[in-house]
Amino acid sequence: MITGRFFAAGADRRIAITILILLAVAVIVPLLNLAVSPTRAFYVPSYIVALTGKYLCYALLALALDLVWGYCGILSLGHGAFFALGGYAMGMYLMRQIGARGVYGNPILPDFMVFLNYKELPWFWYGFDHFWFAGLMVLTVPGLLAFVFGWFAFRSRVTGVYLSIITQAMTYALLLAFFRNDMGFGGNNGLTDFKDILGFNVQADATRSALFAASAVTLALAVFVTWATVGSKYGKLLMAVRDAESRTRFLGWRAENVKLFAFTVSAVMAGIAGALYVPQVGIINPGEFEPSNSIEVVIWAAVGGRGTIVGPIIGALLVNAGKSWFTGVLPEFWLFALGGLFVAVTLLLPKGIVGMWDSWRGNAKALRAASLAEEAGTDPVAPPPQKIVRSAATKPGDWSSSSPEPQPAE
Amino acid sequence: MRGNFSTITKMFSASVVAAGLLMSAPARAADDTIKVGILHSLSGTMAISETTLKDAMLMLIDEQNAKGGLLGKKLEAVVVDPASNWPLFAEKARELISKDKVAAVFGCWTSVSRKSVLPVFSELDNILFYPVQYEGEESERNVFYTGAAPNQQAIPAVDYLMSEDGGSVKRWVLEGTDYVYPRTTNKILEAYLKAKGVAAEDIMVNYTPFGFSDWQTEVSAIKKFGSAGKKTAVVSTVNGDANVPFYKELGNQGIKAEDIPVMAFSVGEEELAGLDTAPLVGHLAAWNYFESVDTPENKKFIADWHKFIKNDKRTTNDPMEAHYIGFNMWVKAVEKAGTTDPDKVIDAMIGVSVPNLTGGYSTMMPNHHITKPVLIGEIQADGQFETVSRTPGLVMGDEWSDYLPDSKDLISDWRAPLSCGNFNVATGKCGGKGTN
Amino acid sequence: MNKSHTILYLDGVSVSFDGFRAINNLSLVLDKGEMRAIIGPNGAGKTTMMDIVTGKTRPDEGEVFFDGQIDLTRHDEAEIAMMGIGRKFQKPTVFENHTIEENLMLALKGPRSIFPALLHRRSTAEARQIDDILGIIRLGDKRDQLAANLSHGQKQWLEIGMLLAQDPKLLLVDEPVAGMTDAETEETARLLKEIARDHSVIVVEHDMHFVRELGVKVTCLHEGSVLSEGTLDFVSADERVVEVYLGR
Amino acid sequence: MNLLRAIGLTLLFLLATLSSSGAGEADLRGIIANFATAKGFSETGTVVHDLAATGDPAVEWPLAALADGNLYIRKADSLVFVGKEAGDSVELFDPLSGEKSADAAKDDITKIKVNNTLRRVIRDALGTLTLGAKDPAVRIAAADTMFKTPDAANIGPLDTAIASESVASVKALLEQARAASVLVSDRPDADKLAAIALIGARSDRNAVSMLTSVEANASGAVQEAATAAIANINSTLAFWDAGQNIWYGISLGSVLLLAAIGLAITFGVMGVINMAHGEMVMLGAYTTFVVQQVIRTSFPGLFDWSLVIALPLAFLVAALVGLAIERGVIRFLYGRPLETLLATWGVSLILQQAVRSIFGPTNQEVGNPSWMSGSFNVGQLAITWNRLWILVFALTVFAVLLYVMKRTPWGLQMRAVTANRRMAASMGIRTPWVDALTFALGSGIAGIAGVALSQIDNVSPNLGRGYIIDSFMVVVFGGVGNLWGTLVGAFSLGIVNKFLEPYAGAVLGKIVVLVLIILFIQKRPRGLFALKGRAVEA
Repeated sequence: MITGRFFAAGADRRIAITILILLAVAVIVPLLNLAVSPTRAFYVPSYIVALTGKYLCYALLALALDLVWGYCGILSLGHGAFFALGGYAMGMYLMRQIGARGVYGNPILPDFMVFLNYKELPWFWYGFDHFWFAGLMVLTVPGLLAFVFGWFAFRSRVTGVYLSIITQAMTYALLLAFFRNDMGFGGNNGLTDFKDILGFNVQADATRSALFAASAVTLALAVFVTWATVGSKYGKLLMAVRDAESRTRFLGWRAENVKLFAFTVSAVMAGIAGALYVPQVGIINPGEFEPSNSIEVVIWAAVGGRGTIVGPIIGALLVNAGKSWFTGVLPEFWLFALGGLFVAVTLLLPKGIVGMWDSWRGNAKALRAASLAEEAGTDPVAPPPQKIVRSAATKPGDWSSSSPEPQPAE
Repeated sequence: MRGNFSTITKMFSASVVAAGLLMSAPARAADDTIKVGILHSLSGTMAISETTLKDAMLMLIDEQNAKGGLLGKKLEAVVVDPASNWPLFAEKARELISKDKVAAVFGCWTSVSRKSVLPVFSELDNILFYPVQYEGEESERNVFYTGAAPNQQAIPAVDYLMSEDGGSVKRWVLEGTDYVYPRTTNKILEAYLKAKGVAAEDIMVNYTPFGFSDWQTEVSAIKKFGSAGKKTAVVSTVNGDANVPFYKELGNQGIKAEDIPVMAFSVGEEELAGLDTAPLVGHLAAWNYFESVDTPENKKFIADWHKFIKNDKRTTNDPMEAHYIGFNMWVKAVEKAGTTDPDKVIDAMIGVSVPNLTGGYSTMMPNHHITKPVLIGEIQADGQFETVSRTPGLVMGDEWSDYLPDSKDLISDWRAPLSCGNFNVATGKCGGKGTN
Repeated sequence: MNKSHTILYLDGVSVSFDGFRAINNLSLVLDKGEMRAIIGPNGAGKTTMMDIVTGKTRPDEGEVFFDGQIDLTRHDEAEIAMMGIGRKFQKPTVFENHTIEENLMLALKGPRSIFPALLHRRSTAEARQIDDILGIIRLGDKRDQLAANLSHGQKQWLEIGMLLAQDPKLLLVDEPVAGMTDAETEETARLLKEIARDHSVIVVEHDMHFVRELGVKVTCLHEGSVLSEGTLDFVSADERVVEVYLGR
Repeated sequence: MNLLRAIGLTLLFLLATLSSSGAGEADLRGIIANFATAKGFSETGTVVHDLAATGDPAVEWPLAALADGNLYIRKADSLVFVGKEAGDSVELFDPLSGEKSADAAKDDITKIKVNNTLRRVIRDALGTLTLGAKDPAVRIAAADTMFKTPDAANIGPLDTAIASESVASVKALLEQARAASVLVSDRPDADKLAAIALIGARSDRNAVSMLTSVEANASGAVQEAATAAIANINSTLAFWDAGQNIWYGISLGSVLLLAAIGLAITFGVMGVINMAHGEMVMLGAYTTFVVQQVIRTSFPGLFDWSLVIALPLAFLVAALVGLAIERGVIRFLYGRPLETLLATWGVSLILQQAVRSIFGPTNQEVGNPSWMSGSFNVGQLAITWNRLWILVFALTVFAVLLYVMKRTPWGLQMRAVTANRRMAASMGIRTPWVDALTFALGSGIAGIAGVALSQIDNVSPNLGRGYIIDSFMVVVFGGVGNLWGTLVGAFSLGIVNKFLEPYAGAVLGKIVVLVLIILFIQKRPRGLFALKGRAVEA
């Protein structure tokens, strides 16, 4: 069965290794943090646990985006919205857990509602005092939004740039909406000052380690699910829609449903990432809806290698580690570095680190894909004259001569 | 070509590895210096305000080192960039405290950044100095609020407008950016105005989004509201970037300060530097400091600043003074405690009194807020403020507003034995209002 | 007219884009089991006609019926494809990042919803079908190669193979031999004739040699309507056709 | 305060009726000297009144100087001077004779402080004093002031002024000012009713303001007349309000058009998603800033021309940067629109941070030239000059661009390359060159948009960020590749936004507009003015 395939297939060894590493990390890092004395060399300080836990959530988000972008060609510039919605659902649960320990000591209303003179809890806050309900919302709210949004967009065949821009409009509209204090989500300040999750203090090292482990395990699970999805016939179909959407239609497939399923699954994954993220960073606010955040997620996936499973994870970890390092060491220059990375990756590493690694190592499959591209000429500076220039910027980096994205805007 | 790509990949991977190594390299624990964290955004939307504060802190630290440092050690500034990203504020705060082992952190701007780092400071038990005016409704053991609470800015400002000198204003527009500070401030002001006998129909409240730039409709609504035959004023809690287009529109639509004055709480010298102030002469701002204040301390501060920043045109502003006060208080408290251990310093802070730049002393109160004079200034053609009113004495920051129903019974006192940020005088218990 | 014996029935169909009439009162009837060649100069409306039949474009007016009773104007591409109309594009369109076998697997007749696709395991029957088609299109030895690496002609064949895998009642084949060598053209003609034995086929082609080789009834379109219809000899003798092709 | 004004105005009345006998210069000096001893605003106010009461036109200058904050006291001898700042020192002039005295260091003199209330008092006092001024504009201002601050004591001077007024429009204003004063006097009701009729004819906000206070204080027939007049004016104003919303919408639309029009070229015509477009706008704005800096320091007389000078420079700067981006980055990415998005996003970060490093993160001051300041009225519609010029400018840019695209060889080549690149290349068009120039053109236009936007928005490194999403919405809504679509898109989004704003508020209004765009794209996936047909769908 699927698991049999999992262990048997040599080409998928990378996935197996990734999952094993993630599971191992989920066990070892908390151990090194909790059981090793801080003076020992192997001790992992708590802030590293919190930091890497955060990165793992970003990695999950990047993986979610990659499912739709890398495998289905839908460049969503609004995935941050799903992430944030999942985060808000978790944040609302955490807010309710504060109970009477808020500064005003109101057992029902969160602090921000008290000083904004709310008399009672808005209806959409009901139920969030139960973890299971919040967990359900983490899945359903982003999923439902993606489903409704995707249902409209894909059915009307909004593709390519148009889709990217309306996803951006979606997250921008949500940003503005959540900024409004009248919405009852804490406005600009968002939700913060969390105390407990499932009865454990969110500040405690043990809870942090547990959250870290949960993130790692969830990511491992997501890797497995993505791998299984992508490897199935549906996965082939997904890529077929990416490469030649009209062909799939004339074969009788409903391309809109194919996309919608991937989009919804991806949104749910992003929502889970957000839900894991919030207790680890201790705040969720509308800033997460910022369109620039969503664009940054795209670059994580691009750096690591889109259309691969391991790539987005590597990309998210590397870029964020770089960001942490740069903002500490060279704060004035970190935007130059990030901007330069965007440009360099799109120009020089269109397949990302993993894709580059593959062609470097002469991975058989990648070589086959590249052979045609090489025929077309490998010099990125001078596009071959015999091809239409616009589509001829094909470089060794491309998978093939056909553009993996939907058609250009013209 | 292929070769080239491999080289690039190699270089890339090499740099990634190098970056990783640098990251993981343990911070060299230098025992001969005391580290001070500076947590201000140097990029992103907040950089416009916060970069100046970072420079001001560097200057203060330089000066202290020139005076021989602190406890016989040199001070060392650790600057990080939280990039106007709130979760990054928390991450950077954690990094400053855990990795760099700073003795105290000066930073944040806007409540959300402060709220996002609060848990970090209380968990890791360190000190944050927050230099910006804010909405109050908070008092944390690990935070010292050197900016103004609403009663140190908003209420005296409204008092001035109601006075004869201020034009005996009868009708009020509360115009703000839609976030917590304006919301809370306006709630407090509404309650305050109503308590002073202003009718509900004489108050108009309006909110706009961050970075709002098309003010035509709002300004004409103000004009309309102001034509009811009563003296009208605007109390503006409009934030940052949105101010320039707001004032430009006011000027162009011919709203003169003599007719409808605008009293702002977030417009300082720095914001005015981006504006031609000639059409705005007479509009007001309430702060605890103006660059134009004529005292020897201020003159020296400005001269030092210009020298440090190597630009005579750079202005000083209220949050800079707040850092000036906060930093000097911290220095004094450390000297008093004889250690930089945050626990001891927090206790030593209360009661510390240092000169402010407006010719008096500011004292740290038990509620972790400070005493300050409140100045009302009118915008001048040269981009400065002219002080037109000044509270007779110092005003003590009131963290829990008396004009909000849920906080009027609360007080904060961080001295032993009370040691509580939200003590309820009605119930005699620490921990807020209790049941609703 | 009785539609019951027809596989495709177009009557009075018109469609215009921004004032330009791409199809103008077109009527065309194809009997069950028939193979028809359609010729016509560029812009005659050949591709638009296919778009209408496959549901990509809605006609402004006119009737389009499939299999005698199904009104095609009420269905979209996927539904029409499921009813049994397969279409090969002018430019060969295959899934370049999939192997030839995977291309065929996606085309094989079967349920077209998401969840079966997610849980799908290949059955022996399917494997046999794929083998058969690979034999017909002569790509058996390349089954594990990526479609991107096929030559132009091989891609055309693969696409035809994908149509076969769909097991349609009617095949619409747009310029199947464009860019092929003579040998490949011949081979393709043979392949199509073989297919026509148990399918209805419409072939759009410019290559007169190829059309002649097919030896079927020919319809010549011009400016969106039928100019002439009959055997190739009849049509090519038609003065109007000569005029249209050679220009005035 | 009111008491003060009453005293002052009574005095004014007295002097006006006594005609301008004029006090002796020594008396004036005596009063002016009181400024040195006055404490607080109210005492200074008294001195202002005393001064105005003399009715001597000579006091106009020192009073105006006081209002502008230019009246100083020399610490050494407590003498009062009109000052003019000249660098670190201040030039001092005698307040009455205007004779120049010795310069003084800033530390040696004290500025007499003024605040709004005092400025108002001075304005009122000057209003009466300047009723007989030669310049009609000054007389209009005086009449306006007196209308807004009616006082029974004003009736006398106004009567005199009306009798001698020769310009009809000024006369009408004076009569309205008189009517306003009549309403606050104890004249008989008949006079008041006539006054209400006169003021009612003004039908503007000031009239409403005036009549509302009458309504509150009067009774009987006067009150009824006031109520009726208010209702009447309000219905007129409601009509103008709708007009105003349309104007605001058009004005917002023109800003959107300016921001989006360059994008219509780079995105619409070339298919390049240029996320650095906003930064091109920012570069244009910063160019304006630099031009103004140079003008301020070297050629102050040219300030009113600064924008005109900045326009070509901004175009050049942005176009060159655009050219560099195209040659350096974008040309490798043609046909991969989503990757241009990422790369240009990176470029935008770099440009932003570069500007931040060079100019600092704070706002820079870009001044409005005099012809871009202030407003004028069309009926009850206040139209600000800067908005009007921006509208004119946006339409001009649009027209020029349309001309370039449709009527010049370059435009022809551009369209040819877009339509069929291979064919264009084989006909001898140097397609890479056309690409580069087209992108430079789009960027250059963004640059000149920056010149215009510097007049109404912040000039900061974040300037571009605020416009990028809106610009994309406009282009996508209007239909990519269609300049007219961009025009219609910009204005319709502007107007819809401004009509929603008064009801929904600015935030909700914007959200609604965004949701409408999302829904609209579902309905017409290729925008308002999309090309239909096979070619575009292939």
